[in-house]
Amino acid sequence: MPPATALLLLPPALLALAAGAGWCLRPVAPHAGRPVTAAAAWLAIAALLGTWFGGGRAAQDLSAPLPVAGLPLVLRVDALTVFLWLAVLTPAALLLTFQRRTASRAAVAALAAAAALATLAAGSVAMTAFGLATTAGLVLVLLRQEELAGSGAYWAALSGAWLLLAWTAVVLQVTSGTSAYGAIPVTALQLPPAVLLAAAAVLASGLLPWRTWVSEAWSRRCLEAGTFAVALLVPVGFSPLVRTYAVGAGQLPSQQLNVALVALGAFVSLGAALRAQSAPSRRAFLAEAVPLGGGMALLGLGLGTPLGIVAGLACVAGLGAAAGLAPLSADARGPLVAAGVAVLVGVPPAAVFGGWLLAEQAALETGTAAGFAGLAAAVAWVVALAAAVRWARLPVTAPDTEAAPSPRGAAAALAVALAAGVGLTAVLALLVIPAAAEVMPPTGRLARPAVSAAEILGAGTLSVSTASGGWASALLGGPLVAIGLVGAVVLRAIRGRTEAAAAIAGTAPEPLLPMPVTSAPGRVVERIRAVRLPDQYRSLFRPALLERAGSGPPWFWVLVTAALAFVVTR
Amino acid sequence: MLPLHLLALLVYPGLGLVLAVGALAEIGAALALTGDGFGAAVQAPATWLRQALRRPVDLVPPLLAMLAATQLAAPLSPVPPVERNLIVAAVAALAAAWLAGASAWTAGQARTTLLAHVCWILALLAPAVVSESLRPQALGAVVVPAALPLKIAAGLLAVLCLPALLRLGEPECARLPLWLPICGLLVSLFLPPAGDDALGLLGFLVATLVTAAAAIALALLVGRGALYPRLLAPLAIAVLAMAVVTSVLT
Amino acid sequence: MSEAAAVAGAVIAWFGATLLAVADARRGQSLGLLVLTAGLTLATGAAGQPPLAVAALALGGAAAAGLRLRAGRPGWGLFAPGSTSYLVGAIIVVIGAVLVAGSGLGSPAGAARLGALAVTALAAGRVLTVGQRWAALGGASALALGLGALGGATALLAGAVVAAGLGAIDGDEAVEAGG
Amino acid sequence: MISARAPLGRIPGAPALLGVGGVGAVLAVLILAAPLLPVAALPHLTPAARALLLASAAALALTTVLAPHRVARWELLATGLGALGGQAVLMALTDPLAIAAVLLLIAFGFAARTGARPFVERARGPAFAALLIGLGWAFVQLQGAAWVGRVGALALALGLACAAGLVPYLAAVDAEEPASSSFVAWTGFFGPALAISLPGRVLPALPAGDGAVFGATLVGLGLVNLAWGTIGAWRTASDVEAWRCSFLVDWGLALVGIGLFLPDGLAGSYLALLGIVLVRVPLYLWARPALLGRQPARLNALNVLLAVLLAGAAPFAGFPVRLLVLSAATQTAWPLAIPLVAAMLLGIVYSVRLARALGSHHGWAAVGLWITLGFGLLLGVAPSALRALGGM
Repeated sequence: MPPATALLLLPPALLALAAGAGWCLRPVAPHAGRPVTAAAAWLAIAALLGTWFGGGRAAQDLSAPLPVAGLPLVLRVDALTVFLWLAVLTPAALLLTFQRRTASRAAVAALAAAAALATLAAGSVAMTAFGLATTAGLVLVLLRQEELAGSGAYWAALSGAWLLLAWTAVVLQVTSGTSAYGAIPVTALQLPPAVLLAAAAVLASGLLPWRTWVSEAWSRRCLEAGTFAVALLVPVGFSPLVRTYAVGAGQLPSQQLNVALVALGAFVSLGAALRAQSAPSRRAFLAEAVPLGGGMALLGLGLGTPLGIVAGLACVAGLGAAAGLAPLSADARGPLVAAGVAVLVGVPPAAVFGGWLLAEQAALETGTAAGFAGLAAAVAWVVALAAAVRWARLPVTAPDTEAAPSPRGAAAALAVALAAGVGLTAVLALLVIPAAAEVMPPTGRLARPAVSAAEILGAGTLSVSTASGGWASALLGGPLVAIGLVGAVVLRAIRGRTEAAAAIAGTAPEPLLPMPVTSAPGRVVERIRAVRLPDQYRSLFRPALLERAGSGPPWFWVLVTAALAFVVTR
Repeated sequence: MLPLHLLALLVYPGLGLVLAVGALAEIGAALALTGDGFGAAVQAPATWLRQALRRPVDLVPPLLAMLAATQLAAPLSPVPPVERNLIVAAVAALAAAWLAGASAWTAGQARTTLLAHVCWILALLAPAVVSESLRPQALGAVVVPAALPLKIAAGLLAVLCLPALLRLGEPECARLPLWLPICGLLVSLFLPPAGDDALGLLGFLVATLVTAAAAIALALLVGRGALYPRLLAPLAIAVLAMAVVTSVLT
Repeated sequence: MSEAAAVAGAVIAWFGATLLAVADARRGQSLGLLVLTAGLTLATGAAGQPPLAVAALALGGAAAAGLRLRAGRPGWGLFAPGSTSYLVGAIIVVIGAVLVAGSGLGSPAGAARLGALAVTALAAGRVLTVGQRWAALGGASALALGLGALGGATALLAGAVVAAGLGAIDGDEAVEAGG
Repeated sequence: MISARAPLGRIPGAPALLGVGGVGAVLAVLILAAPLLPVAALPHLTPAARALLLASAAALALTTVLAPHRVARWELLATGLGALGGQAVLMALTDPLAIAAVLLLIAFGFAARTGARPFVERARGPAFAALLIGLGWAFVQLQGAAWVGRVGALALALGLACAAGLVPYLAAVDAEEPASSSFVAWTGFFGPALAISLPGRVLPALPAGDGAVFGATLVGLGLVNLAWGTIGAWRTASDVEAWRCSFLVDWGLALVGIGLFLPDGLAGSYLALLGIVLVRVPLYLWARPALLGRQPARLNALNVLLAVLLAGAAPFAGFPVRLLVLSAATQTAWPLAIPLVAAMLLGIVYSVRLARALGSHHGWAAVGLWITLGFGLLLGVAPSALRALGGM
């Protein structure tokens, strides 16, 4: 393997090394785990940017001579991998730096992050399934280390996801002889495997209109492990769905699947917004930040147009920012936290806003039907804004750590989100558009790139400009942030330091909109659990009898054998 | 490019125009709604300056209003038309509207406001979905006969939403920065764009102030009646239905 | 000639298995084992199986019969109350065996297989229905011999060794209680 | 660690036990080393059988030395060596009738050991299996009517399930019974040996129609055991029963893999059987103290990793098994993969329960658990090497 190529694997390697170091250092330096893993995460980001942008940005397929789990070990480091790595590494680095963790938990967290990066670089569906299962397993250890309860929904969803991926890999292997993204013939991507891939993504990223494991992660007493899981696994869940476009030469096998994904995306956003506006606590509100962005991302990705894919990936970037910002804003107070909450619900000019704006534009440009889905997403956006205002009146959950969370974490995460929003044009030009181009190859006789920067970025300006509208993120958003900061400093100098409005303790204000179906999924689960065989039929079905059949003379065995013999002789 | 955008944010059609139009509209609103007489009404803008800007967070509504104002189809705006966006304006204006009234938050009032916000966004976006554009000036210029009924109905709904949107029933709401972005956006979307000259600018300002006056008049008309908010939802549904029909026809 | 010997062997084996099934004491069980071993030996020998394997079967069966005398109720215990079901079973087994393998009756091998099938079925019935350790072990030895007689040299040798090996297992109930 | 240091003298039948152990060890070594010895008469093992025998030896060494026991280690070693010899003979014999006969000897020999259930009851299952295999093979060999051959093929498949103590031939479970006298000896030790060797012995002799019956029966039994195991392990009130059901799940996958007669399926079943011997059985032995209430059930970090292993998730043993069995099912008829995936998903529900039932171990017992986890990791990460070792 050439050294330049090997350098691309530095990020996961650094995290794995840090995990090992943190684990080994426990006896001698019990507090060393956290700084070591945090430093490794930031170093990984630096190394990734350095090696990718310094190395010509060429896609690399790395294959190992030895198979893993009986599967050929193929890793693909291309623009999409780099983008998704950054979407995972940025919140992971923030959380590893600012969340309180013991050395052992920090080590497991770093190892899980390394596994997540390896999963994102997987070159085949089968390897993605292997990686997802491994990451999910490590995250389960992290969750259970922290708190025994509250990981059932997570484990079920992630297991379903990797099983579906494994099944897809098998179907592709059987129909086309390979499950490697780069080698599957376009004709092999029929509807069934595409649906399975999409279903796996939906389960892994919690993209359902009702409360999924992503929101459940916030109902735990301690937030560290759950929110870290969200930061790692939600982007990982999106990767097979995005890669599906690469397999299908830039499109899904059926338009109906596009429509279904777009509709699901809109419903996911609406569901999250409605839950957010009826949240009983601040944590419950923050729990919906990622599902809200996830729905918008799915809406964009489901459109299947070049702008849709770009918008979807931009939403994933915003989602990464939200996954870092929300946990660091939890249980804290002050203007920074309020600003953070505003950013989470898509107030300009942050990264979340940029992604959602592009998703809306992409929906509008795709056609009227998609436009109406965009309309639904816009309504979700408006409801989320209302929920953010209600947030200020929600009771603060007692912090699970000894000291209140450090505002520096929230400040850093906010800075990242704002910087990504102001520099949206750069993010799109350098990361998102190349990533989208990876999955949308040139088509047509002219071999013109399907995703062209000229159609998304304003020519000769620093603004985003598509057919339906534009947004000068740097020229308007940048000055706006600067003016806001200066204004805040001046105002503080004039008015002096005033206390932030304290949250109203005790009960939460009533929801803005009634939520009649909120508890429906829970009720369904309860109903299923409550299903019992009626007493009068119990005597007909007693599994224990099957065991007792072997205690006396085995007439039952003889009977079963005779019955089967009768069946096979018919 | 940056100086022009700074000019747009801080002077025209940004902060400067936002404060000017806001001050005029606030005086009008105070005269019409509180009936304290001209002397007290003139004090309204100063009261906003004194009471609505205490904490750094209070700066957010004017900042967002500035941003929303830059997106309007205002004549002679330094922001190039291709960089303007209805969604940027709408989201910034709605966020500003929420924050402006945040201090006087009650669940009942918030419900009405949310209903108005949802109806307003539907009114703004339904024509945009049909004409597949988010550029305010492009939407304002749409005169396709088949799309006109929808445009008129959406415009009517948008105007009806104004009293709730601007919280005209709440004296303590710091709405001064909201008048231009909200009323100006309606003018940008539902009236043909004015020319890039002094006359056009005058026309735009007059239209914006007339829209503001209409909002005040509506507020006077509906008062605190419970019927008003209930009217918005059916109208919004009707607008949606018209949008669907229009999209099928065109 | 060999056909007649094979058929005779089969009949003797079936009779021995029936004796084993209706025996409720150690001597009757050993007698049954001996008779069925003799019958199987005659039948397999007539069917042309390798003499060494046939001899091994005879030795194994004899050893099992001898070793089974160590435990169990004293006496012959033939046709004790409760034997009727085994007698009926013995008749049904003959019918069943003829249904399955009757077509081979014309050849010595077929007749030997018929006898072995009858022994296997009756011995299995014994193993699966008795409650005493010694009786089950006796039935298991017979089952091993029957299974061995169904096959060739390897099966015959295995059946013989297993029958003898099973005979070596203590059939005393006290061992189980103690254990 | 619960371990009685019983002196030789006081164990009933100690000399016999030592003799059985010695004979078993000699047989196992002889059969393993047969290819290297100049004696042509010695039976040879297939590569897969050799791999399973080695795996069994490794599991025996691990559990004898490090697992918590109530019986003396020397006694466990002697019993284990005897079982190893029996396993070697079962896999080395080529004639199914001889296999059936040896099965009888093993059945009654193991039933003669101390146990909570009566002797006859413990011997009945394998004896019935010997009958089914013997009669089945005899029927298949008969040149009679077609239905006789089909019944023979059915009996052979049922015999395999019966020998392993699977549904519908489940034996009663008594928590107090020593593992070597319980269902584990058959479900976790001799059953896999038969599953590795018997199909290879009988299939070449089966006509196409009878082969189809044999395969279909195995697939059917596999699905039934998969369903019974997953639902049972999830719903049953007893942790011991849950553990037994988890064995049924592995067996379900293995039977489906064998029954499909495809290279992927056979490889999957081979790995599943190795997993039972190398991972599932040792873990069950480690769980015994907690199952008997002598240790509280816990869920520490190691247990959570073991829960991941027991759920069949990567990077552990179950992952390649699931992938290969799904592949074989999809190649045969894709709808067959639906119940398989459903069962695999349900499988994760009980994995945490089983892991909790392992309790927490310290010192050498913990080292043993880590080694078992390592076996699981080896099976999960490097199945290709193990497949090569088993000629798959």
